[in-house]
Amino acid sequence: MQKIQPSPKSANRAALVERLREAGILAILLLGAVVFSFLVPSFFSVDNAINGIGLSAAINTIVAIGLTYVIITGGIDLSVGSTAALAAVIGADLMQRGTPVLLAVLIALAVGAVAGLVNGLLVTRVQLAPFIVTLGTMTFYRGLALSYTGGQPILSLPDGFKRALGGTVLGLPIPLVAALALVALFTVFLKFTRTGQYILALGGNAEAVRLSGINTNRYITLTYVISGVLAAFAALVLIAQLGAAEPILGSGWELSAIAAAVVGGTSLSGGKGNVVGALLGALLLSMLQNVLTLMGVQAFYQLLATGVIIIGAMVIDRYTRGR
Amino acid sequence: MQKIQPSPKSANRAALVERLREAGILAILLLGAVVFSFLVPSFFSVDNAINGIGLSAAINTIVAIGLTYVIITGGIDLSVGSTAALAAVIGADLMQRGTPVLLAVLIALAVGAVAGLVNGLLVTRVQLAPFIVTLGTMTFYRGLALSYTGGQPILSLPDGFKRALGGTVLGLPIPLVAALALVALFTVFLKFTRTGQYILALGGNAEAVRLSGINTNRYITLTYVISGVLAAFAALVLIAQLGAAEPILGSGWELSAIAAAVVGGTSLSGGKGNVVGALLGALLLSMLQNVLTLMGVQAFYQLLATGVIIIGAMVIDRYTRGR
Amino acid sequence: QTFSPDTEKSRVASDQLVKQFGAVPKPAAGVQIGGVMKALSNEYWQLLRTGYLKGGTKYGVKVDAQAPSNESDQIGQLSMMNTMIGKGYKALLISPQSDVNLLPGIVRADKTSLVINVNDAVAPTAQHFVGNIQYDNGVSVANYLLKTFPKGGQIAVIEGQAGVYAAKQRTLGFKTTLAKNPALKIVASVPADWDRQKAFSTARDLLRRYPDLTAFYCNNDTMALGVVEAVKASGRLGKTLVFGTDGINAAYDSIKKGELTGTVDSFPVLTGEVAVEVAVRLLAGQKLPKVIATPQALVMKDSVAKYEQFKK
Amino acid sequence: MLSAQHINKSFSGVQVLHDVQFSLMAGEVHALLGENGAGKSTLLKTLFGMHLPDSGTLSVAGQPVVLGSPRDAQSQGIAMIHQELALIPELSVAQNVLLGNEGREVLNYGQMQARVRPFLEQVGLNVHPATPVKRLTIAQQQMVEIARAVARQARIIIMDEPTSSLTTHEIEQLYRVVRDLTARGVGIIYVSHHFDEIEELADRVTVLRDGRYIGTVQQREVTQDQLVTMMVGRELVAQTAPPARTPGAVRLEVRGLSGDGFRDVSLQVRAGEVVTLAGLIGAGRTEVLRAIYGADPSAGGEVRLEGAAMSRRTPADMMRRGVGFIAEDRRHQGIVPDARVSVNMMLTSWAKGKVGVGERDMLRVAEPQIQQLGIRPANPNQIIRRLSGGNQQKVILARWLSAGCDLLLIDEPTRGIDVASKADIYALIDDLAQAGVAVLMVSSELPEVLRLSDRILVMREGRLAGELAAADASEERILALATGAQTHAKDPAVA
Ligand SMILES: Nc1ncnc2c1ncn2[C@@H]1O[C@H](COP(=O)(O)OP(=O)(O)OP(=O)(O)O)[C@@H](O)[C@H]1O
Ligand SMILES: Nc1ncnc2c1ncn2[C@@H]1O[C@H](COP(=O)(O)OP(=O)(O)OP(=O)(O)O)[C@@H](O)[C@H]1O
Ligand SMILES: [Mg+2]
Ligand SMILES: [Mg+2]
Repeated sequence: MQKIQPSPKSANRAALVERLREAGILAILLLGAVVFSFLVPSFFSVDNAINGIGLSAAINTIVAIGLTYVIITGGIDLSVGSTAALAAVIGADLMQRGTPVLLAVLIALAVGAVAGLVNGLLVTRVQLAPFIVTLGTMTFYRGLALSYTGGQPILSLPDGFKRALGGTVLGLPIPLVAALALVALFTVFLKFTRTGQYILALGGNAEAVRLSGINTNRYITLTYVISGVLAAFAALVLIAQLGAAEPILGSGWELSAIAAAVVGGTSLSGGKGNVVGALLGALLLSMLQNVLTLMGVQAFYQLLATGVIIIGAMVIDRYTRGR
Repeated sequence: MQKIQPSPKSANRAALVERLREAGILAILLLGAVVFSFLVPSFFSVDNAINGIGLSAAINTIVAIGLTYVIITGGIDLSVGSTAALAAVIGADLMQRGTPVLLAVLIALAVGAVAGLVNGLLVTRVQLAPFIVTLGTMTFYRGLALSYTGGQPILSLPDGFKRALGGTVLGLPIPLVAALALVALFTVFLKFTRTGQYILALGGNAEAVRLSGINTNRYITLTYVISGVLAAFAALVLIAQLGAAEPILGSGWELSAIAAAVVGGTSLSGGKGNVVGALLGALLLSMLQNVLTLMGVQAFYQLLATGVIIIGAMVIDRYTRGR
Repeated sequence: QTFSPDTEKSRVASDQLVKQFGAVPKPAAGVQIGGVMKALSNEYWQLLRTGYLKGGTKYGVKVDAQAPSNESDQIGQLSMMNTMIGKGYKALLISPQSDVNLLPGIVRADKTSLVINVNDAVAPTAQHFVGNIQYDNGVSVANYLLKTFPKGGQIAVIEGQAGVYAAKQRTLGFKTTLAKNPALKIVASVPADWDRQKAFSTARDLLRRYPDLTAFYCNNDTMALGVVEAVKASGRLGKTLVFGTDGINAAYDSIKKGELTGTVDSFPVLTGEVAVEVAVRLLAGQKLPKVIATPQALVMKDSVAKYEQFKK
Repeated sequence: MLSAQHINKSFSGVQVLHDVQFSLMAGEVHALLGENGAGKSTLLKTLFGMHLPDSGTLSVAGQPVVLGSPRDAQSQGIAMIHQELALIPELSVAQNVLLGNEGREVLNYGQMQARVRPFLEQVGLNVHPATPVKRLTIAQQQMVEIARAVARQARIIIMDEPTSSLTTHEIEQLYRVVRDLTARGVGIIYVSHHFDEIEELADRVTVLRDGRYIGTVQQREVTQDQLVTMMVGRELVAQTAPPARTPGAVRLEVRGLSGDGFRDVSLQVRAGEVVTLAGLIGAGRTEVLRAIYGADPSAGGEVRLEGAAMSRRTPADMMRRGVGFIAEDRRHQGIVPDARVSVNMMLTSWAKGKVGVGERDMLRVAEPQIQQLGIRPANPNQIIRRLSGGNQQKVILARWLSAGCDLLLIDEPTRGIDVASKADIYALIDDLAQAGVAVLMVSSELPEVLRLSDRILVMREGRLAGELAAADASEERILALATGAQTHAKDPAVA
């Protein structure tokens, strides 16, 4: 009997294989980096890695963390971009009117939380499909953001705010540091808290979790709130850099963030996903954009190259993982 | 014991309940139409029904049929808009160069089929996630379409072609007739052929279908081919209306078509879906747009209203179905 | 064979209208004019709408302007136009999302209402076009650079969405003109899809690769303002010049602050007024040239005050 | 007609089958016996082309074959009834029975239903062929699976625990079907943990233990005890009735509960008492249990826990009040398939704050449970989907045992569990009752009902038909109440 039991060693091996998924993309990232370093002169530099790729990946990473949570439960959140815009214009407007920066930031995050809560309640209480709910709120929140400002951008943000979220710490841009910190935080939260475990289990089989006496609705709603708050935070980081908040900000974020999450190994059918993967996915997509810009590739060919590289990376990933 | 077995009567009743889903949206549509006819003077007219609602619903319906098939198997096709553009510019270019209209149309449809085939093979053979595959090809096909024409529109299409697909038959615009015919065709195909049944079964339990000795890959691939061909056909219908083809055509189609399918009762987790629902969903969305324009609602408030009405319709639908 | 306002022979500058065709005739009572806008999500289109309403008051007609809720809903815009045709406007001022998406609407409207294409995509079958000459947008910035940097320099272009008429023409005008001095080298020309965030990160990448970049030319102001932030973040404010296009309010503010170098203002409010004027003239039976070119000007810090009066 | 020699199979380095052999003759029923996780399903899956063996040979009708997919197996005339149901819920009974076997491209539903009817009759399934499968009970679905295998006209039918969710009546039907088939020369491989079925049907029996071939014997020549010894490597002493217990205060009281599929059910369960809901398939027992737990809404009536009324119940409320629930459909309502054994075991404990989520915390709780229940492989990090069915069931039991509860609702506690483990689980339930836990369970296995219950409530057509105390109960009396027949006039359907 002993002999057919997988030893703890082989269990660890299984865990290792799971981790290979991340490793695969990491490998692709590194491989890409090496190839591009030869192809593109200015690509290989600490500055480009941090301020070129890292910084532009930061926003997408932050949004993708939230989407990873939502997707793990088997849901989807299309409204992140609109939520971001709404939080951004409200926060910026308050700052412009002289509200203390910290308070305005907190209110903007609260706006994100409420937007997420509405999504979550419609999904869990009214039991509508997440796609439809967030398609509806995507439109609705955008409409709110546009009517709030009358379609105008809000231009003058306090310098304190811009420095706080747009500056650097230890030579690293704050958005990047924030993204990395959030990745760490939400990785730990997913893997080492009860709530995180429920979120993962939910995606695997919500009914089983419910029958285990767990209030699944609460945890599902929570993921939408997280997604909303992170979208709002990403918006704040962005407007601190751009120095302006416009109500059309964030359009298309949902697609980039879903792409980052999925490239990073989160399964759209739920139950599986990891936050580090979302970071790697976002980095891969940013690196791609960065290289194409540095190489000065023409508009049409950028599209061709983007398509080929996304699929190519996934194919490589697929085969390095074996099976 | 006899008494507690579901009787044939209750089986029919079950089928009826299933149909209520469609009926629910139909009811919402009709209710909306009646209300709007009173509210908005110019709403209730044949001209408005055909030109204001019909055309945009027709194109969306055709695309949504294909997406319904793909979604039923648990997949997704984001590349429909780009596929449409590619097929449109190639077809239009051929016609402009004097290729016989019928041949050019067939080639355009073949382009759609090949685009779908590539998606299907990447999903089934390489086993990549449909979302990523079609996100990649969405970008790639768009790049192809743009580089094919150098970004220029193709303006002069043969009159024969414009009349054939853009004209009217028995007073009804051909796009609308084509959409209705396709809805009928693909409803029958899904419900009354072996292939259609396998496609439905696949979404319900792919493993069980495989265990029944059925080549599941073939049927999954087929749905992407169908989606590609229908996108190409929708593109042809559109360019016949417009009298011109341009490579940026079709952007955003995926979202409207997914929305139509989902509003019509297709479940994004697969296994459930019907083509008539896609039609009703497309009509509902078009009617909404039309009414808001007729009422002169401004863009920002249109967004608000659209969001509220989409969710509202789904909530009504949810509660009329009971449970 | 394609109609392009930029090269069209039958053309008149809008400030010549009164001189050539006399005062604006009084419209019949109750005439309504409809506007089918491209979208309202960019300030440019809102200003154009303001112009329509102003023109309506000025010339005594009622103007309704509507916009689809996003910039790439081409069939939606067509349905919107169809819907508005059904409502019986005497003239429709259309700003198509693409060159071709409103063509059937133009055919349908032919029987009932007059159609005027107002900026920036060009419907080849439109009878009249009111708007600025996109090609010249690029030319004026290029001329400024030719004059200011005769010894040459490195220039980057931030393009609008690939395949869009305005983006193509502006870039073309810029590049063609700049080619007069080969020492002014275009080192990069990449799209940022009219998007501030994309323009920002693209510009950062470019500044890293070309730290001594002389100037950015951007296809619109939204992107230019994103580029300005990138230039600031790289500490090159004042060293790398940034030019935008459109002349939105935010661009003026930025110019006044000394951040944005300049914008090619195409005076959207004025354009809107002119479009209404043209409609009123045509409805009164006047024969006008096919293209009514609206003014444009490169606005820079020294000339802001002069042009700001048109912003009201 | 089918033979397998020297079959070896391992999964990610763990060998599951060691040099196993098996053969099947035309017209025979060959039973495959072994404990949970012994490798029965794995062997059958290699015979059906779902797994390629690492080494070994297969031959059909004397010809060596390589079965690379279920398609290959089907073309060799092999059909299989899977341990986990493999039906398409959205399709009708007729469509499921004929799936992959429709014949023409264009479907004619009338004709399909007509084609299917004889098979449904043959298995005694009295539902309309147009009924969607998702609306059938598990037992009915199981009969659909059987009808499907029969409809395949296969020469070899593999049945992996076909009776694990059937009641006596359907099992009788199945016997009849099997005899029909063997009379026509079909060979049947039969896996079951029930010795009475093996005794009734099997010609030969092959026993596996720990993935090794132990031997093949003529069924008639061995006793049940000998088979058990072959299976578990030691002798088991069977017990047939519960130990004497003295129930305490009323813990659960249900008054006039009604809902979908049942009406006006009243019952009580006391601390330290095991009460069973018995009855035929579709009698509404599952529904009652789910309604008590708040898993489904109920239409009327009252549920009280230790005297306190629980109106608007949810599973979370009930769990917090010390109620546990183990659902009937393990795959869809029990396990989180892609999660590890430890996570599956901890779900409820976490909610009660009994364990942290650290690896060490989990091991501290999981390891003793794995030991106590004999879960194999004894690896808390294994993905539960890869466990044998019986072992999955034990993990779910462990979920509630580690969390602790005062009232446990169990639907079919030993579905798919082997004799040895069954005895363990019975002992466990005894221990729970001894410790004062109230147990309300649903079971379709009459020996199990008699072995465990202090009281038996029999349901018929959604209503309580009667109550039997342990001392008065017998299989006949339970059946009589369940079918509504007079005590001695035998119901022809049951005979
Ligand atoms: N895909 C797999 N990956 C890893 N291990 C597996 C896999 N499938 C089965 N096993 C292991 O192989 C062993 C045999 O499993 P199998 O399902 O054949 O048992 P069984 O005899 O059918 O048990 P039961 O009576 O519970 O159904 C078990 O230890 C199981 O965990
Ligand atoms: N989805 C459904 N819709 C309508 N009736 C249903 C549905 N599911 C089950 N039923 C009916 O409810 C009654 C009771 O069902 P159920 O089979 O679950 O009871 P049970 O006694 O627990 O049987 P089992 O032994 O299979 O667990 C049956 O008449 C069944 O046909
Ligand atoms: Mg088994
Ligand atoms: Mg039951």
